[in-house]
Amino acid sequence: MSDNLLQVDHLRASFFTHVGEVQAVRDVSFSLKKGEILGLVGESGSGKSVTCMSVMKLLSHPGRITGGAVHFRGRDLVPLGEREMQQVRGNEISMVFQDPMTSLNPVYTVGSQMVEVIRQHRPLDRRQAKEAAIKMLSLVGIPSPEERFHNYPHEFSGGMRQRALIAMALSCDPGLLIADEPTTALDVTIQAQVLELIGEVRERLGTSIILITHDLGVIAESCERVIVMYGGMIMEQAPVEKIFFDPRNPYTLGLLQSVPDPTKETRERLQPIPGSPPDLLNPPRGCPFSGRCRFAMHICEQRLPPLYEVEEGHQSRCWLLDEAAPRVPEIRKEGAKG
Amino acid sequence: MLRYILKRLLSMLLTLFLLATAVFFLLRFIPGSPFTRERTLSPEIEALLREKYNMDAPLWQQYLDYMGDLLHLDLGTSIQMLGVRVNDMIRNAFPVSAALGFWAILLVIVIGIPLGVLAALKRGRWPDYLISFLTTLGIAVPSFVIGSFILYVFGERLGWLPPGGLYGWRSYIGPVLALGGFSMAFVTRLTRSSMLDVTSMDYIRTARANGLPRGRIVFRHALKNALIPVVTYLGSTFAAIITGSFVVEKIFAVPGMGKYFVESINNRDYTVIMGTTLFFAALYVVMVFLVDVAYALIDPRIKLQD
Amino acid sequence: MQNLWEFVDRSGAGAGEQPRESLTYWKDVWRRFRKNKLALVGLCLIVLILLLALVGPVLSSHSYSDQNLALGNIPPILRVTDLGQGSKIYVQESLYQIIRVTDKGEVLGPAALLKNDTIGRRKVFEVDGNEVTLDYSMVREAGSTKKYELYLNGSKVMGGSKTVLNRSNLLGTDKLGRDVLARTLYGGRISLLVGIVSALITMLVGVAYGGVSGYEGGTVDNVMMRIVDLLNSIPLMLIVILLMVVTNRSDVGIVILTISLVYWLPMARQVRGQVMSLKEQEFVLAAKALGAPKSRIIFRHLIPNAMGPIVVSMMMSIPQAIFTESFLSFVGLGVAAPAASWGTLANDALGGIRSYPYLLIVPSVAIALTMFAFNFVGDGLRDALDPRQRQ
Amino acid sequence: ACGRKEEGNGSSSGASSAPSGSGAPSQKLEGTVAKINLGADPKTLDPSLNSASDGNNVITNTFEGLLRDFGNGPEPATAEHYAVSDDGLTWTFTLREGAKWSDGQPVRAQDYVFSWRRTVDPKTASEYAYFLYPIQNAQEITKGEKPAEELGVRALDERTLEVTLAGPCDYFEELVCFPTLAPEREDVVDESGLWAKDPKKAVSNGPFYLTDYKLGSHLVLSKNPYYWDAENTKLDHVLCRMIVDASTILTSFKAGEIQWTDKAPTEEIPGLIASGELEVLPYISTYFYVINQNTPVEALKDVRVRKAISMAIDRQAICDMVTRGGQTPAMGYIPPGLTDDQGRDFRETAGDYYLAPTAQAAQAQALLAEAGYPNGEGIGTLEILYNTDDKHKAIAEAVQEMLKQNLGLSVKLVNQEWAVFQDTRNSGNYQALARHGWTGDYRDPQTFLDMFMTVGGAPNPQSGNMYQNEAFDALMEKALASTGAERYDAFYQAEELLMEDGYIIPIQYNVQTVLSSPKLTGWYLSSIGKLYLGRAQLEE
Amino acid sequence: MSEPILKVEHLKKYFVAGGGFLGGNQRVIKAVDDVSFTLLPGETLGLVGESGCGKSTTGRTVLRLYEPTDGRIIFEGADITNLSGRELLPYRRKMQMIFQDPYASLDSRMTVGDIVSEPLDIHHLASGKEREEQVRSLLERVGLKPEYASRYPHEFSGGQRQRIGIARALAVRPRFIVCDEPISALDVSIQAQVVNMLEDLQEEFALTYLFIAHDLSMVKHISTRIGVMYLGKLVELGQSDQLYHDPQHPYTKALLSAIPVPNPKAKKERIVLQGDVPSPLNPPSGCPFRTRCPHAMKVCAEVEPRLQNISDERQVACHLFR
Ligand SMILES: Nc1ncnc2c1ncn2[C@@H]1O[C@H](COP(=O)(O)OP(=O)(O)OP(=O)(O)O)[C@@H](O)[C@H]1O
Ligand SMILES: Nc1ncnc2c1ncn2[C@@H]1O[C@H](COP(=O)(O)OP(=O)(O)OP(=O)(O)O)[C@@H](O)[C@H]1O
Ligand SMILES: [Mg+2]
Ligand SMILES: [Mg+2]
Repeated sequence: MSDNLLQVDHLRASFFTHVGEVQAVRDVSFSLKKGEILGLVGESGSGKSVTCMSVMKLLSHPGRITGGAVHFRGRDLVPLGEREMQQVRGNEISMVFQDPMTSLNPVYTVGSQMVEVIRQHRPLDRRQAKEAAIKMLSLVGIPSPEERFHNYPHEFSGGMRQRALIAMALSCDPGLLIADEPTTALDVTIQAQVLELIGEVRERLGTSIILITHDLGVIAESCERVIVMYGGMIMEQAPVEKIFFDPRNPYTLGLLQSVPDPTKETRERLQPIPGSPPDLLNPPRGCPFSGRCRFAMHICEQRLPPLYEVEEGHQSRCWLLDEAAPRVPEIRKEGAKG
Repeated sequence: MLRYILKRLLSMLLTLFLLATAVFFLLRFIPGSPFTRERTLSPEIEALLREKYNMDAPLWQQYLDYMGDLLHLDLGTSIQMLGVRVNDMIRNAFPVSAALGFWAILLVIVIGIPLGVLAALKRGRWPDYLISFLTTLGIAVPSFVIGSFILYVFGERLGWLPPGGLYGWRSYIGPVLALGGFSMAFVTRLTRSSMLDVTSMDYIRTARANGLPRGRIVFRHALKNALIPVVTYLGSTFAAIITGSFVVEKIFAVPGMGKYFVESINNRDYTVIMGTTLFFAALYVVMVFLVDVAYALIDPRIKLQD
Repeated sequence: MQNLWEFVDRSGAGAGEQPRESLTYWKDVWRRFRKNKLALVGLCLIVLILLLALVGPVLSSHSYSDQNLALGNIPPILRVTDLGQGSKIYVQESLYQIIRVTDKGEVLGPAALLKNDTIGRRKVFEVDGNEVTLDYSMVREAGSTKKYELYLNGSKVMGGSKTVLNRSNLLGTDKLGRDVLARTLYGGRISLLVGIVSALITMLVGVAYGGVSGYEGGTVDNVMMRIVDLLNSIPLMLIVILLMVVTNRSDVGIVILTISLVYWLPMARQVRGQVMSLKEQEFVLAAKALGAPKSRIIFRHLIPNAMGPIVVSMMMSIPQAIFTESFLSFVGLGVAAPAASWGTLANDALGGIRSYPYLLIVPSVAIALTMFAFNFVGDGLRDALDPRQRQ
Repeated sequence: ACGRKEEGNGSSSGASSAPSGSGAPSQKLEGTVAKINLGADPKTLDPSLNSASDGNNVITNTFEGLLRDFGNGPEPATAEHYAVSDDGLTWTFTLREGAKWSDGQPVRAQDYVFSWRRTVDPKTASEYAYFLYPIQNAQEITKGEKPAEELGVRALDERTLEVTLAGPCDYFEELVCFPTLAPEREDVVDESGLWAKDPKKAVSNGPFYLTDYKLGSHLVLSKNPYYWDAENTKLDHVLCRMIVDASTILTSFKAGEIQWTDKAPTEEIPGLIASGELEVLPYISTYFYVINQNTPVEALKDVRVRKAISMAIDRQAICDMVTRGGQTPAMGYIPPGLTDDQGRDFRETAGDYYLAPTAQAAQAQALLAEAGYPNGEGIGTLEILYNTDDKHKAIAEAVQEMLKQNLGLSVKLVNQEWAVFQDTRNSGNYQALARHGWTGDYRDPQTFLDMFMTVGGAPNPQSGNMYQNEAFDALMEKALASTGAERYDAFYQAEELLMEDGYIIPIQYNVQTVLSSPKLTGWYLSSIGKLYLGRAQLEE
Repeated sequence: MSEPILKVEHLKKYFVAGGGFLGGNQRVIKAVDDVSFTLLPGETLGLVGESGCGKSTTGRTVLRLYEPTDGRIIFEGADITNLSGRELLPYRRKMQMIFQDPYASLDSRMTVGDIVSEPLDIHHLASGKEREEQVRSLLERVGLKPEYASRYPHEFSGGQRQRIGIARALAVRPRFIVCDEPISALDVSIQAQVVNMLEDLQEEFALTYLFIAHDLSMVKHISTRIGVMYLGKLVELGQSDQLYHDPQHPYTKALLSAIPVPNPKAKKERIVLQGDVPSPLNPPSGCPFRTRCPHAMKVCAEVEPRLQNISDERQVACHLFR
């Protein structure tokens, strides 16, 4: 445990809305080593953002961590108070949020918001902080950063805001960076630049990174380990090659199959996973994916599968991996494409 | 921007001009005149007085004369306070009201806003309820009751405060509280309400994620975004507070200018009515303009454009 | 028992759950509002106060206008002195009168004055055939705490006194001997009417005006707001007098007209400011893209998002209107005496703050109570209107 | 006058220096300081221009006329003695040797001439110019028909003033005491009257002179060392505060911030009277209702109805329970305190007519029935018009109830703002009843009665009820042209006529209520409301 | 060839940005600078380009959400460049937009049901039961549960929000939709669902899309033609397959080479762009791309290349093709 920078144990988080408890995160455990890049993929709405927000203890009402522990550098963050968390946030763990438009304060210039954060955590004077901020802006590929420094968020394009947020998150050399879809609004060249930057930071400081993204390409290129989430749970967790070449979960497989193949000349229909994700308000008793799974068995609908250890460092939550289950050879075969 | 300022200035002047015109004719239209007396004046003396105050001239002539003087910022002489120039009345009384008003505004800002913030932060807990209780009282109990109460209890029964007049800092306490009480309560509620609106915003979450201290988040990030309603209210209230309140001045025997607003109308002192109204309006439109400027300063998305 | 390890047959799928009724925003607001206990208490209180004002005067055994000059200024709480022999009296200190009462606090009537010695400062009354002397000569002496002394047929009354509630007039009587409770209940009618109308006007006119002005911006805004400035600067009293002269009326209708004329002004400013800062947001652009007309953008999108300050301002306008109404009675506008509103009741009671504080307290409490009720509702509404709010 | 050019520019500077925020004004004053409350800020302190009582209270102490009156009738003041010609038209006043202005210059007869001419001069537009109308040519001058120089007043030399009257005037001595007829110094006076509020300019000849003036806040009078009777002036300074709110006044009084005031909260008066802190002093003033002679209400055209209304009012109850300020029930129009030519009290002599302190419900009902309106049926709703004021309202409410209970009349109360009210009432534009009140300008029935005379055939607006009665006019003409017994005879008859016409309903005789510290003695408040502090003293 | 549904001619949109309220230090941002293209009915034009290059602005200006600074927009043969709000109303039904930022463009005080039914109300398309029915089917169509109708935007994940936005845009059954990165916040499976849905709808109703995205493989998949923008200008335009497989403009080439491949083992040759990233605040002279272009010539700094046909349906703005 000691070499793990972050260790999340049986984390549960729910939103207590008027219609009931939305169980957004249900018993999620994973760990992250120093300097490791962990990819987080999964159905939209599967609880990726909420998991990360819980790690930062930023869930806002009516959301609450209902159980589990988050050990960061050996210390459990869950019982910490706001003041103690303040020391951790921004400084040791920083986060890039998913909604770039609303995540920047509209009434301050982008620059001043960055300077504020930098000065909060680094002993710099105003001028030095400004220089550092401008440097960060140019590192994330914002043209003429000196002038953009004085722009307000609404004067930025979507991608520029996202980059500003990334710059802000990276400006204090955090030990852990949580990037929630940091490049969705970025074009591929900038995306490459940003990913490279993140990689550099990791190399330079040994920062660990949790990267949430839908872009399997990004996952493939930058992550070492991948967690696939569905319905608030971890469905599969494995080194990146395993996910792409040896997926052991029907959901993972479905994901991989949904991507269009640009090399094909003809336009063929995409193959999405049919159906819709479960309502976390009253999640199914069994496997959350059972309702959409091609290989669903009766047990899948009734009992939650455990995380099977397929091999060292590769776990999957599927009854098919049980001894008793019938063999389904396609899973492997179809997964190995590209 | 310069264009905007010029345009606003022009429209402000136009407003004042229209106001002067409207009030001028309104005054001549309503019953009573500056020469209405408990003891009716004999016709010949009333005629003399009318002549003395240029009120025997045709109305348009009076109007032009008045406007002519106004161009030179001359508000004329009071008809009731014999010989006293309205400019002098204002020059005398305004500093007194302004002194009280200044403290009252300060009270409103320095106490009202933080209380509102506190209530918002402690939402649903006892500080919120306490503040809510006090502000509701502050709103529901009018200044004349608060003023009389303070004067009676602290001035007469307990002897802690002087019984009226403006001598020494202690004599400011009563009038300032009575003057600013309502506005303070109002601002507290406004602040609370818009702080609540703001604190659920994503950028507050960002600020927290960046590890900014709570105070900074509240006072820098949240408050500025919550400020527009407060500034709106303060702007238009400023002119009213700074020019004094008749009731408060009466209760605390303060020689401010609030009384002129009421007394001049009671005794139809045309020039004083015009003068005080225009003075107030001038202050008011300037404040309103400043509020608009403040909007743009607070929220860059608001553009001062025509 | 089915085989757990058998694949599920999906060919006949589609067993969807029963869809719940979908709530619209306003239904949802009501749902959230209902969950707020304080707000419900406020709402009940408002209904209660309204009911009291409407039917209270009818049910009350006293009328708001019936006078009894001999029994003026009797407080709600009486200190009853037992003279012995079953005679109980209440001494009206500020007037040096003796009122005959019962143990339970029923007011029987004034004691007949037999002799009034103003120089010796003593008054002699007849109570149940006995001579009661009220000696207040000690008030001249500096430092005397006693205000008077009582003598029954020449001998000093030592009998104890006790404090009871006034049974005849629960909240006492005013100077002219009218029942304060009845007057307050009756006064609630106009005060509440004025308060609620002002809140409505504020809401309807102010919000619409400010919304349009803020959304249009530019010259339209400039003109609209200068009109507001103008109206705001004309002394209210002149407007009122003019209105009275022009309409030749001075009833409640004119009060409401007056209030309608000026009460929406601050709200218009407030809404305009909010709208100006909201209108640049993306969801407005989105609404535009849908082809939403201006009115829809203003009223469906911008105003609900500006509801916090709107509700607060609306709540504030209620007491202001109540007091403006009493101020208007200064120019003779409003209910004609002997009817009164809370504002005028409070106003009239000011002079007697030393001797008859209850006259000031009763209407003030009535107003404060109403304001508490409205504020509870207002706060509840404010919270209910914001779906992101924690409950 | 030399001040004409200045027209107030800068001359208000004395009155306008910003009030000091620190230390009460009295702290700076040395010697004995009496602190009184003046009420509202006086409109002016210029004797020629002043027409209000707050101004009078100051001017009475800063200026001195030829004669003065401390309750014992007019006595020599700046004039050492005076002589009247046999026809009563020419009065010769001789000024005192030692009479001096506050700057040490002697008071000259010319100062009176200047002042009086100024008062009647149309250019001055003095509201009280009519006070001088008994003097020859005064009215013509004011009307612009004659130059001011033709006023019937001459300085025979520096110390002799000759006054020629237009006709006999029984109350001329009384008038001469009045502040309007005080002397003024030509070298300090300016047209606007601001000089009198400017401590740098305000030269006066009374026991005090103005040394400080803060607009709306306070003014300070200091002892005039050159005053001829200065040795009897015991106060070094009088600090006059301008507090208007009755409650605040009482608070200030209790805190010792003021030692004298003539205003107290009505509700507190009974207690204050009992405790002896408050004194009730006579006042030549009546509170009454008028019935509009132009009323559209048919019933009111019947004198029996009018009288019935008057009789149904319980005046005693109004005094005791409603106004509570020491007032007494009024059964006649002219208040007590005026003496006729034989030294009898006018009121006592004239009697109570058909009225009694308490309501005469039975008689009133009988009268009403006799007039054809048993139990008030057929009269309709009557309106009582009053202007905004707690007292007016309370009285109106009480009267309303009394008329309802005693006569079965339904009454509606109509409240108007003061100026509107004046307009409405004085033009007779109201339905039935209106409140009215009158305080004597001087101690003579004329000041009460002449307002019911028609002016040029039209009712005097001041009457407030469009009163028009030729017989009354004739009696008044007669009174104005005569003196002595004949004059008073006419007055007695005139009042009787007025009362019997029933267009006025007396309610109560007003009084003056004074809160004064036991330490402050020797002050004198005249029954027409002028405070004199020249002989006042302050005990330590 | 049929009539184009949309014709954009020399469209320009400049913003004034920066500066305090006193207006000093203000700069003009040429967000869209002289862009022309046409769209045929049933066609999908993909718009790709560097972030901040003006794609969203182009889309919004075309829909008259921003007032164009210059140029003409012709929709179904009618010039809508200068139409007033009221005159635009009928067009609003035919042209819709899916916004880039799903959260900011949803009114946080409206339930999802309200949001999705708003266009129905505005255009009086349905009411009562029918309206509810439509909302249900729209939500289902974008992969949301109908029960979500009474929830609020903030209760959803980013991708779910995006789908709400899509449902809203589809509600009026428009003819033309500007899709501003409609799928980038969605997971791949939902992306596929949505893309399939868009394609189905296109087929069904002959819809026309202006499809803005970064994910080139997806753009390629869905578009008939692709336009590449750089710094407010269109630098290349062509059939999607052609453009994808045979990019001409140096920027397009760089762009394509930067696509990450969902294959951890694949090692790609990436054209790494060097040089300063230009800013719309002070665009470089001549060709906007020259500062980073591996083939920059002298002429590039002097003359601005114009978009020209280099073959059928292929336009490039580059001096290399002259
Ligand atoms: N404030 C809230 N109230 C109720 N439910 C919420 C709230 N916030 C999130 N949820 C629910 O929690 C679940 C997880 O949301 P989360 O944001 O973590 O998804 P995600 O995996 O990040 O998806 P995406 O990729 O689309 O961003 C979703 O089903 C969402 O509906
Ligand atoms: N309201 C505005 N005020 C000032 N500048 C703006 C405004 N909106 C956009 N811009 C500027 O216009 C340029 C183009 O912005 P736009 O949003 O069109 O980019 P985009 O191509 O959509 O980028 P992204 O892919 O990052 O969303 C950017 O430089 C941006 O800063
Ligand atoms: Mg997310
Ligand atoms: Mg964009």
